[in-house]
Amino acid sequence: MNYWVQRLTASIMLLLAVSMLTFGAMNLLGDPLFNILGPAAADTKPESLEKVAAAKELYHLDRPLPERYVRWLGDMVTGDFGVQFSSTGQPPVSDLVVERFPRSLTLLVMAQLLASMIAIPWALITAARANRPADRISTINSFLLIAMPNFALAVILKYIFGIKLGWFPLTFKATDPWLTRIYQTFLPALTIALPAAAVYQRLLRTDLITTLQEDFILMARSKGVSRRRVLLRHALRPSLFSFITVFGINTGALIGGSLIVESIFRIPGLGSAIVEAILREDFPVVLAIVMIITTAFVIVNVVVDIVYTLIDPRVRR
Amino acid sequence: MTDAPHLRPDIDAVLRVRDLVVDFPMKKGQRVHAVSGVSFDVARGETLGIVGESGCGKSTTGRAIMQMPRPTSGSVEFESAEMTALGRSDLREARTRVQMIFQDPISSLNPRRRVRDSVLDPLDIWQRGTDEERSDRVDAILEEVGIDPARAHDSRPHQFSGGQCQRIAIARALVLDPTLIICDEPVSALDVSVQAQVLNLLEDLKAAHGLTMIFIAHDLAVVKNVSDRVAVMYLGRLCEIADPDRLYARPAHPYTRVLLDSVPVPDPALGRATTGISGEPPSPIAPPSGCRFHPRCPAADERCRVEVPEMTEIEPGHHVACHHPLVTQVAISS
Amino acid sequence: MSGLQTDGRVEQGRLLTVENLSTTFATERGPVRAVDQVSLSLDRGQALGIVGESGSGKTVLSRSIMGLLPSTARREGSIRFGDHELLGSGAVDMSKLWGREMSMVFQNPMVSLNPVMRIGEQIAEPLRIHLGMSRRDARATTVRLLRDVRIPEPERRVDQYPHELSGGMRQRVMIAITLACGPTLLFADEPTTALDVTVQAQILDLIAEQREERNMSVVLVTHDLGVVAGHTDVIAVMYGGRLVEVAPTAVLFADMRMPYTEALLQSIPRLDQPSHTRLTAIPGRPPDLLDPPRGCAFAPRCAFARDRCREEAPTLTPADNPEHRFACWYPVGSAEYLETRERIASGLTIGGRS
Amino acid sequence: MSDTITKRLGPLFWLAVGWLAIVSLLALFAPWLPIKDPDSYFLVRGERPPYSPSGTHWFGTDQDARDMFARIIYGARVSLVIGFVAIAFGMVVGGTAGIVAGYLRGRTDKVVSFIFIVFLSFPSLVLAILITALLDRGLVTIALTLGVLAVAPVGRLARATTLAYADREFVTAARAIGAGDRRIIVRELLPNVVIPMGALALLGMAVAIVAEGGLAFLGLSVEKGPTWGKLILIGAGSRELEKSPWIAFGPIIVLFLTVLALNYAGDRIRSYYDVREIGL
Amino acid sequence: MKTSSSHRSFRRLGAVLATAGLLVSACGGSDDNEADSEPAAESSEPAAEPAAEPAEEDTLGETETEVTLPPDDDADSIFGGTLRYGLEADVNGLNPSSSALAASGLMMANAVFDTLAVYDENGVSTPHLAESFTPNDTLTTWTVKLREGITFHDGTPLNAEAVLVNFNAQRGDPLVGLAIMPFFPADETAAVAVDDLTIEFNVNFPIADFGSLVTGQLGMVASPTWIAAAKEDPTLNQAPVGTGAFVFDSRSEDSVTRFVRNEDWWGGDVYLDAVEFYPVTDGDDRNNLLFNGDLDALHTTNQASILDLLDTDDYQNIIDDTGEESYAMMNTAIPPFDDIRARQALAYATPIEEYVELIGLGVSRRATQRFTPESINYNPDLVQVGNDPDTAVGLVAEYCAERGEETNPLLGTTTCTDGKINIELQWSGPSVVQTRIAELLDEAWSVGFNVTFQELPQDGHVLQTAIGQYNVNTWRQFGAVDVWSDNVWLLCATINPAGLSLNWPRNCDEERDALLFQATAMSDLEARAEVLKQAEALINQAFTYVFFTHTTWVNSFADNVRGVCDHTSPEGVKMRCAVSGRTWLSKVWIE
Repeated sequence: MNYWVQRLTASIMLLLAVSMLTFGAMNLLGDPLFNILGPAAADTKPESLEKVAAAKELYHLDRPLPERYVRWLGDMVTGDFGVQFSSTGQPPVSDLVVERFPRSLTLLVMAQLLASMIAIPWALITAARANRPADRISTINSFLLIAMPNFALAVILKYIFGIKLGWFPLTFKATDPWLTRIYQTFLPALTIALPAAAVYQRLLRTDLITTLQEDFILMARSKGVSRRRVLLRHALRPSLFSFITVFGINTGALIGGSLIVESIFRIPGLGSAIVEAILREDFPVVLAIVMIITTAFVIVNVVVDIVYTLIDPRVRR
Repeated sequence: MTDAPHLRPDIDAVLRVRDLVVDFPMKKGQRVHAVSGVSFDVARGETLGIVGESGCGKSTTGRAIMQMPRPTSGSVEFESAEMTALGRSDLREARTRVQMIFQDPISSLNPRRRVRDSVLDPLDIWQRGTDEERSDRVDAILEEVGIDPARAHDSRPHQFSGGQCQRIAIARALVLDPTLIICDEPVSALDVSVQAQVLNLLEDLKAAHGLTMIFIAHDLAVVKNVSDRVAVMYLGRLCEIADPDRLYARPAHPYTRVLLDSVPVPDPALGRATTGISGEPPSPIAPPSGCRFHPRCPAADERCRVEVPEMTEIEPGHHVACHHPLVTQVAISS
Repeated sequence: MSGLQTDGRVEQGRLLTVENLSTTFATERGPVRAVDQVSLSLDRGQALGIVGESGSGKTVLSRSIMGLLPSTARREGSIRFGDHELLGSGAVDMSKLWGREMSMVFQNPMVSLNPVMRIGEQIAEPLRIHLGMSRRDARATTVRLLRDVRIPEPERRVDQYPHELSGGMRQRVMIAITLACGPTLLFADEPTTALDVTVQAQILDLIAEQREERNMSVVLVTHDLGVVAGHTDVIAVMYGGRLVEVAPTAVLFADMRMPYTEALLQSIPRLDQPSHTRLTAIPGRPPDLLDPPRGCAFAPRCAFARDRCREEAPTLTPADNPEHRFACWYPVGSAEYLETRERIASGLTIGGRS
Repeated sequence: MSDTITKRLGPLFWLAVGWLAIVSLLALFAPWLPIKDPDSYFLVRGERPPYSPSGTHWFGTDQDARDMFARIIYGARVSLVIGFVAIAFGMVVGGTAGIVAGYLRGRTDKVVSFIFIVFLSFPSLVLAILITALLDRGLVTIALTLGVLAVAPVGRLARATTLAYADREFVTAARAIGAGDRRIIVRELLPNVVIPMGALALLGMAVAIVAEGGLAFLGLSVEKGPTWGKLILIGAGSRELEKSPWIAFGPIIVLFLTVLALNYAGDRIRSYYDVREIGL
Repeated sequence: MKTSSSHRSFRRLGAVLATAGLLVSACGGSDDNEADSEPAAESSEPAAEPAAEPAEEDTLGETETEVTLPPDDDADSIFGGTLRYGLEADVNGLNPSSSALAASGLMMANAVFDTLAVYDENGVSTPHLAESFTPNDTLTTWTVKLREGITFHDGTPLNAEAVLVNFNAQRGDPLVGLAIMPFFPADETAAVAVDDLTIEFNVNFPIADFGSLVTGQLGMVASPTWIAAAKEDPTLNQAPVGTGAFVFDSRSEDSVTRFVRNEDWWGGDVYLDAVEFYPVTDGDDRNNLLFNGDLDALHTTNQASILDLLDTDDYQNIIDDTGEESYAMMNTAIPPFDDIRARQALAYATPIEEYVELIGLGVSRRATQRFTPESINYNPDLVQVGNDPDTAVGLVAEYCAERGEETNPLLGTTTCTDGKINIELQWSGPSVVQTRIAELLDEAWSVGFNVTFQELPQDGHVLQTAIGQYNVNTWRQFGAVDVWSDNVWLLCATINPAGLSLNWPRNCDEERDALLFQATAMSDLEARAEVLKQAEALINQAFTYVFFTHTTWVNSFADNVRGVCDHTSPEGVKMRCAVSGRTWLSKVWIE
């Protein structure tokens, strides 16, 4: 129990640190007024100055940075992400998040699922045939995939499956039925999934091979357990650690990758939203999305910890 | 706590350890009581053997003498200086006169450095003599431990066998001319045929350099072979201390007895004694009360459960910490 | 291949016959012949000790017999288990023997049990695979086995994981697993090296006791002459992948012929020697199997070696006692041996090392 | 010694090193090479660009009739500088912090590790966008931004490696002979940490080069001059892919081979020294 | 089945709203002409959408508008079906009084709102929601009478009060208001309700055709109830309420906006069940969706996409390049371009031919002035200089010798280094095409200029331009149908040295001002054309703009879409089919 309290404290500290970093960086480097007021922000006419003052007051931009941070934090903790810094009214940030988040989540979940679905059988097969030709070829393949930048892979997949073969649509339509959207998300998800699968496969394969050299595997074999059963029943579970750890850590990297992939495949998700928001210096949106991403990262890693305890009795506390 | 009657105030002691306690913090606020009130002394030129099973605190004792880490409490008096009270730089200086040899010869040498540099390093740090003198000294020491200095000059540890690495580690320990050498399981990672070489080497060097030595090992026969005095440890406590011939012939502590009975003798003619002991040492996180051996001891009674036995001398130079010391003689005849 | 089924068990007499067994590993730096032309045999109920230093091939030998080798290994020769030739049997056929007819206790109990499976499952696994037991029967049998290997509170232990047990307990669990299907041949590969000396004695006693109870044959692989002395009927000494001396235990200790065996015994400090007894160290180090010496593998380190030893490898030949075989041109007690010894004693020369 | 290295690292390793050397040399000496001007418009009257690969334009031209081969070489200048500066920064800052934290442990370690975790759980690309969007898009800014992002991963590896070695007995032995902290870090730990760090540096360089491409796709790469990311971007539109795939695929292949070579070389070095480590 | 009625003569029509608000707010509406591959739904060039043109009987066939339409057949219009329309970008709101509506926004707004006036087939403004427009003698007061019995989708009646609410909301909006203010007095006399259906508008200077002012965003009338509600709850800006042929149904930003048929539209039957607008920023993706049948129609300014559309026979393309012009624009307020020699040098160095070839792709025509050759206002004597590096180098040398030591306040360096003028080129991005343009210009300009790049997000680009923080930038603007709307970019009065100027180059020419005011008040188009030609010559001589091309708009419809150009005013006057990328869908049906 103590451990989980510690864990929670660390997570909260982490979220605080990330939010301070973001908040500080944006407020020190950017000036959101223009996006609220338009050209009047730079005007020196008295009425413009009045507007600037009014906007500053409205968005609390006239307050010192720490106070703004605390104010923002207080709102956020109560679930209020504030309003967008926008020239057209003040739509709540949560509207944007509610609309975009499911798309990004679908993409990411699909990518991770695809990656795992590819990586686990692939690793099992290659580990069982370690250093035989099939394994060597697969090692080369995974190496090539890992070296492939996601945008390049996106371009290649788009070229092959979207343009030459025409199997997948190149656009995402939010109004399409659920299933069609999944279909539309497939190619971008695959773009994210393939290199991730290669990373997972390499890790899992290495760990499986290490595990297969463990004495307890020999022990299992010497009991007369079949190779297949040894692989699935004895070797797989204890080999999952690095895979699961990296699965968790990778979530962060994949979110970054999905930013680019969303932009290439034009999925209006959190990725494109945050890029836009940063360019427009729409601070509340940036903060909200950064917090969502970081929270997701923290949650995934807590889940990873829970999964640890499920698969390995040794780490149970 | 202990008044330690087994300490010898009248000898020329290189090292006096009193009431040494080493605790390690663990998760959840627990503490590992690795060493709990150990006292002993080592006379100049003597070899003290410390023997015991894994987890008994023998290695921790060795390192605590070096103040790596500093002990939780107790006193370590080395050549009349109180090690536990020394400041950083004094301690650094004092450590040069105490050296350690470790169990794993390969990991005790830096894999990325040429082995000769590893031996030369101590001299460099302390700027002993000129460059040339240092170089000569290193070559001489390497020769002495049986390593070709030329080969050592451009080879790295992985190019040597385990036995050779241990020789190099010994050379490094000797190059500063220490007073005391602490050997922590120096031969247990070596093959039996190589083990004898290293043991012989240690004996020779000890004689040649007039070293004082603490020899820590789990192998009773090895400890007996090299020691002038043997201390038996169990779960962080000292059970018994005596000169080896006495101790091995007439173990007074039931635990010592069990240990000796358990050692397989390479002679089928001698047959096998049944040990009459079951189980394994409990965890040092929550050691048993009273005599720590009492849960496994055939002779244990209520007193053992409650009262920590004190060291008592049962014959000259033979001390035991037991409420019911054995008096019968164990026959190990040759 | 159904002949490998367990009907027709050897109840007494010759259980295992190994002839000219060689095992070669393909490594990056070339082939390594870890076991070289080994022949030996074992009767039902007998305990064989295989003794040697690390790298002598003792572990590979036991695994070669059992067939538990990595795919880079190649075996030649013949291994007959009862009536069945094991060499050339596929893994599927072997896995029918494994656990049921022959099983193996490994060196380190800390890593030889699956850390993520309950120990009950691990013991029950061979029961269910080989004997087709129901879950409930298997559990009952498991509890009985745990009791047999002296594990207290077996009903509670079956549901524990290995990390909840001490090293000695784990080794007992491992023995329980190996005993589960009542094998006729038990390999014990350094079963006590990782254990403390007091526990080691308990485990060795347990194996001995179970052997007697079940009339099981045991192959005890160890580097410790002390361990084999008290627990085996026959001892085979290995050096450089070869058998150098084989003899009934008592005969060996009373009349060892191979200088290596002798040197090995003399280099070990003994409890019954007084302190500071000078040990007779064997110079040099074990041979490099990638580039083994011509002739007798021990010759470069042997005080008694002569030119012939360095040229020609001796074969295993019987001594006076036909059950005692050794591979040495100038064995202990021979005229040449005595002559050399004389010279060493008089401090003239020391042979063997050039 | 060098002979064994040559053999043990394998021919592919040297192929990878060779490729990297070629790319680096081409990039370094680009202005003096007999290649076309990367900024010139080689319009052919009556023919609408992009022109497909030919004898005159080995990699074809882009929509503006600029020579792709020359542009890829000039793009390498930017990409390699970014990769190098970024990872050098990461190595110096992250490596130092990681080693010190791993060696000193205690509070220093806790603080440094926490900073690493913060940076690691912050989606790095978001941070890169944040900095480049709010500051400027000069070569130095982008390279240093990516350098800042390299600090945490490099530091974490340095810390972990240091921790692993700091427990070894040779460190205890060094302390026993009276070596000071600085000496132990520099003489005992650094040589051991440097190898995995070096391997990571190669991988990190690849990551930085790829990151530049990612930024280019978001329109945030270096403002002036060709970069590999920008070159791929201008060829990545549906129409360009369909009608003139060479615009995207030329730089993709070069970028991919470079990243592959960096990854492979890093991997080989690491496994080579891992093998040594085991003492085979 | 189809005849290509190319060069069918249309009068120039145009959007009315000449507003800075439009520019700056383009964050939502993409009026990006060539950007084809932007990551964000952001557009690249701040095109001023505006523009107007005389709405007089300018009957001379001067447009380059080209339409490929099926012949009028006798088939009866069929009810039903949903039309899917691909837009260049999404907007961030659909409120005519606060959102900046560019082509994409206006396209959607056209479905839900009606304008007070529309352009007829000949480009003359004709009443629509209004019944009539009547001026006073001095052309400074215009009386607008509304039709009776029209209600908004929410049931609110259309009356003078509603129009006033809209007008005042627009005027009061910080963005939209900017563009209106120059024309009207600042007080409440600007618009007065005379009776329930009549409003009087007072303007600052004589305007010959007031109706054309209210054919675009300014003429859209939204429900006053909704405007009030949207002020309280800005999210309502996404759910517009007008009088139009379609009723707002649903909207998902950056994804789709859907409108359904207004069953009792005052303008008559509406055939389509629904229209759906899909923003697809990539021109080629948008084309592919049309080709794959995922869209029924689209609009585009992407030259490469236009080429593809023209390659196929299966689509009805409405082509129009009478709208804005693309050009480079220089800031005359600060060195170096406060010196005409520097401006001339840049113009001479500019690679216009390469621009037309590589960026225009043969689709967009080279521009020398605001008007296309077909326009009555076209001044054939004008030449846009360019592709003359030698002259440029000479001018640069002259400039640097004389003023090379001065400071370029933008860069903080001297105006010249090593005999070249230091300048910053600013454009809006990220955009692949804009980057290509910048590189193209840089390559040619480098004979006499050290060019620093400054890519800004679109709004930042507009802001920097508006406050005069630039040397030279790429821009898109002009080509208003009612020429006087363009005045706002050209007059001395719109220069504000201390802040925002709508006269971006901050170039004041009293003589030119006089000509422009004169033209605005003229009804005789021929005579007016002569005045405008003189004004155009002055623009040319000022060297503040380096004209590149006339922007080409194409609206493309699948061949089963009918009635694309069938909208008429209540009086039966046929309306202009398309204006700068936007069309009307009220009479469209699907076969």
